Amino acid sequence: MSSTEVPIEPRVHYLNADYSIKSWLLTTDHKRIAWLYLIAITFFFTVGGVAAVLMRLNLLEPQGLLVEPETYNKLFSSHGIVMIFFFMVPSIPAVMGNFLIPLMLGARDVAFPRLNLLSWYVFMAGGSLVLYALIAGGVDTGWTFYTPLSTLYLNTHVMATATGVFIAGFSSILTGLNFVVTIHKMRAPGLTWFRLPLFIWAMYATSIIFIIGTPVIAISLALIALERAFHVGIFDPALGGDPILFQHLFWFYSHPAVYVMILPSMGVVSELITSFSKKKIFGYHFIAFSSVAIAAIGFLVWGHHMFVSGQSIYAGLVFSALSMAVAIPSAVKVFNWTATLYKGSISYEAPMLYALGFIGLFTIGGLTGLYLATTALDQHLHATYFVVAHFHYIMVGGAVMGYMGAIHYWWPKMSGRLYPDGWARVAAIIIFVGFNLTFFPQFVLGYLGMPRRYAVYPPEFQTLNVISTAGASILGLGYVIPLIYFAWSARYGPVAGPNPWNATGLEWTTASPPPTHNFEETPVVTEEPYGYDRIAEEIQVA
Amino acid sequence: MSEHIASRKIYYFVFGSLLVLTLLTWRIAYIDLGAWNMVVALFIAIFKAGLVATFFMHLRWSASIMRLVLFAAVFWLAILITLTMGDVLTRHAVTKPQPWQASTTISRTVAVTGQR
Amino acid sequence: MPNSHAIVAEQFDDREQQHEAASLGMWIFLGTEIMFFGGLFAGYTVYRNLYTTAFEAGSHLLNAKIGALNTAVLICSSLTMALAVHAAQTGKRKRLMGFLVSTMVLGGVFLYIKFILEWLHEYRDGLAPGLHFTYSGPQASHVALFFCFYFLMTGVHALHMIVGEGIMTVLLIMAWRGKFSERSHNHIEIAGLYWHFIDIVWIFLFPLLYLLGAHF
Amino acid sequence: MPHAFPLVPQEASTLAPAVDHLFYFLTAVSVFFAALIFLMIFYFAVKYRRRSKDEPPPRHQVINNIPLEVTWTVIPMILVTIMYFWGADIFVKNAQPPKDATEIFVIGKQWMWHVEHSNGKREINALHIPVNVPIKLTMTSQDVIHDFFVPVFRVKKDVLPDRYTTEWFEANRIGKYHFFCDQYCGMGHSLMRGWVYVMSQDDYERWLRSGVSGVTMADQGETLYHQYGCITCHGTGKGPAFRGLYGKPVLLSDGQTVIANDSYIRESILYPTAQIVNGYPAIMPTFKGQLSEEQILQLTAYIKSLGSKERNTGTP
Repeated sequence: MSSTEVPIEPRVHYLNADYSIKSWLLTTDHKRIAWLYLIAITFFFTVGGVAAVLMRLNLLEPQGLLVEPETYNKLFSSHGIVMIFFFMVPSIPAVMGNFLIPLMLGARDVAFPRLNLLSWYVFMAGGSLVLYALIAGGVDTGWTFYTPLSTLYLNTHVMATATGVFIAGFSSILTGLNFVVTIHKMRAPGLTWFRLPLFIWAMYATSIIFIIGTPVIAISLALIALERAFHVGIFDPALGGDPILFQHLFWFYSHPAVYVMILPSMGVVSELITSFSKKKIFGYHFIAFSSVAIAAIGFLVWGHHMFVSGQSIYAGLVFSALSMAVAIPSAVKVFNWTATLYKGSISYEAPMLYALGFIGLFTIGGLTGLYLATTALDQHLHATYFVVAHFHYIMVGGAVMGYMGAIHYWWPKMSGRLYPDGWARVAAIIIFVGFNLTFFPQFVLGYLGMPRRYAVYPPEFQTLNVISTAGASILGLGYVIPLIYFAWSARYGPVAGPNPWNATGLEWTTASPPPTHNFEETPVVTEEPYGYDRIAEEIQVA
Repeated sequence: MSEHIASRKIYYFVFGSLLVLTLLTWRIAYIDLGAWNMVVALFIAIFKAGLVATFFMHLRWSASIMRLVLFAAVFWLAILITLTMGDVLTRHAVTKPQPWQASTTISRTVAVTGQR
Repeated sequence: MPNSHAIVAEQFDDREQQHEAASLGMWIFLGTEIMFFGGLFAGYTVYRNLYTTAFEAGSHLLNAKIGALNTAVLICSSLTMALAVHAAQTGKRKRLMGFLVSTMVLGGVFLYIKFILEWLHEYRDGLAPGLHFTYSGPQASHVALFFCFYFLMTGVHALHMIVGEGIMTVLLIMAWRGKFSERSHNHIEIAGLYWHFIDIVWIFLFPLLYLLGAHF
Repeated sequence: MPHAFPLVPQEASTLAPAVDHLFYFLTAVSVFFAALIFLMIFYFAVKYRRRSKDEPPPRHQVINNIPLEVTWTVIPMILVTIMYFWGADIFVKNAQPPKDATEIFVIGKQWMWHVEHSNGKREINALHIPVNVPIKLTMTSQDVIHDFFVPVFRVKKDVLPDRYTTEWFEANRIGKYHFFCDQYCGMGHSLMRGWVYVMSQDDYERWLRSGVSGVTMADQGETLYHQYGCITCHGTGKGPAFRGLYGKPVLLSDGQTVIANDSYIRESILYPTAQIVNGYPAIMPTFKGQLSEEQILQLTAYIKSLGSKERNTGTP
């Protein structure tokens, strides 16, 4: 099956099997559901991005260039809520996970296809409610919903937003459930646990966090809603409630949620690094188990968000120690990726640039995380721009770079077409430069003491803020370019062929785009993943 | 055919035990055991839950992954409660007095955290 | 569900894979339920520790006898549910329907006791924080917290019961139409898991809410 | 001496250099590892680049090396352990204010800081303190959670409603520095900031005395003690007496013992029935809603003043 040959009768695949709107909105095909998510989260990314641009513009002037503090508060709240719950959390899991897990497992679909579609509708219902809240007047709780501010003092659309996030949480739960069952029960013959691609391991760890963590944020937000509706005093200190309890419940999910964002990207990077250096992954077991370790330890560290909150210092010390522990599996991963490059045959297509960018930025993000896990330093850095810079290095430098890498890498499989690699590389470099220019100055700002969530700020912080805003405009441009060439590629891109990267992995053994049931016949797996050395042997023999 | 069909006798036996245990918890609440009342009641509850899970929910005959799922959820719930209580119970130390500053021994440290 | 009852959904290879996937899926869902209730249990534990006497005072305002009775009712419904699964496994359609109906009836009795004999009284007695709370003993606001958790926990539990009743209704219709057989009864089994889980939650709620402090 | 383009804020407290040294240590470790990884990636990327389109994948691939894995697990482990203990050491020391610290009261409310000195002198969005004297802030909030953050001192602590938190520092450099609210508290959050004035001790004394009627916080508390009728019980033996109470253990009716500290006094005023002193009837009404946080602090100061022997006024 050569890609240059133009078939007279087009092959039937999942995209052209049926063009009707109904066939998309009622599809149970995991690949089409992935597209539904892709469209939805691209929209939410745009909404969150616009909020970010307005915030950065406003911060050009110490007194605020554009908006009143009240509006600024709504901007950063919507930016956080939309980006976290409606872009980052579903990005790689719901788009790439849905598309790839069955393909990588050699399965026809996920275990519960209708539940999968239901997850998307639940997600959209939650998203619509939040959008309604934003349009109706916005919300200014911050994405953290801290009580008693959110329950007693704000008159914005807290109720609709909390309900929207609550509903969207069930989408995560159902997706995680679906993935775990699929990974357990739907593997192709011969596909043992240690023959799984590392992306699957990462998605498995992610799903565990979805399953364990999301219900807790759901109940906490439900309590916020009840407290607002009936003023029952669960978190109201005047009635004996404990606002710090809310912080515990909130961070029990919301810290592991960071790993929901970064773990899938780590899985993606493991795929990309091997594919573009044509090498087996270095230390497969260490990377696989470090994913699970990060998911497990990730649930023990939430208190590091609360060192100065009035939490007991003893609890603070325990949480600090546990937070240090989570750095180790992350470090192990970075070293193993680097070692994978050693004596490889490395090429630099756009996905690889994103992967290398990920390693660099994640390294900085991870190392600066140590500052915040160190109790005495956090006493100074907590809730300053240092924190903002740190988590953007993890979430944007890490997770979004991984997401962009994944989209670029698997786009030919999803759409069956290629995109202009030159433009893609340019965009990757622009994003990398713009990102660093935006967020590196914020580390300095933070150590100098500029608090986060400040609409207006003392004039001595202006220089760094202007640099940051300049970087943001470059970053914004970098995100627009891919939108254009992907839209072009979907229609006019050259036909990709089943395996444009000469990669291993079951997803590359089927056609691009894959047929509705993924494989013409169920594949049988006989070896470990990333068998590029075997390809080398074969070439040698031939 | 992987599933196991339990005999109905087991169900009746478990049912009887559950009723007896319920009666027991209720009656024990009227006997003064001090702090042990709650401990006993919770132990009975755990035992009852175990009976339901093992027999009514067929865990005894299920694949070990199901037990693992149950264990994982309970384990992480324990983490949530333990670490949160770890904060609540030691919080007084933050807001003073330091226990070692008290002139007499404190019979039981009440969490005087300003929360009451 | 397609109408042929022995069918295996297209994504699965065989019935066994489908059956195991279904039960694993349900168990994982129950895991999330444990965490969902877990948030409430965590809050409960914190406040019970901070306000021990107020929680005991609140608990004494509940009727432990009714609580014990309701526990028994729920245990009966668990038995009938287990027997319904057994009937489905052995392909006894009539018996299956009978047990489903009795489970529903017992669930209804539980809800009646909960709503009419307990909640309504507590509301009238001014023990419903946020709506009608007139308790004026010592530490009233902390007793109110106890009742918050009481209504929240029993309320979320009752909500699960109501969903369960809905599921039972669907299963009953399916059973009536002959959708189940010895070879195909996954739905009954996983509904059974759900129902027993609700029972387990109540087994913990009963001592935690009704039996605090000395009752002698 | 502020630099044109500073990378770290000024050090103006005894704590600041300790925190900064730890910061430099972490930065050194971070720069080392980031540089190591970047250089390795860069070197591999250039050295092992694919030279032609149809270059075959490398044969004989190294995919595992246990000693290497152990090395890069153990070294980070050692480093983070050092970071942990170094940080914990500073953190724990800093959690215990020195006993002789000068106490200043801070009340946060949307969106201003209200400061009250023990002699009754008040200020808003400003904090005057003497240099080289340990200062302890006892803080509470009237509404939502705030946070009192002084970058040049390297300290911050959340300020919670219905609860006291404390924060202490010893300024060692005279000057005027920012303080910020660092916990998002609603609309005016970014305006909820002010200046710390670190003054020489003489200047501070002069400042403290100027424009004050001579009525200390304890005096104001005493006025309240009469005005709200506390005296009718606590001065007559119907309720527990206040003299010498502060800081002492109190036996409660349920057999527990608590220390009569700020939190306890505050609670006893607001929730009198929560902790009944052994031997007294539960007859005290709540003063919740009648007394402001500030007045409660004044009453506390009064009771505290009765604990120390110097003061002999009042009829407790």
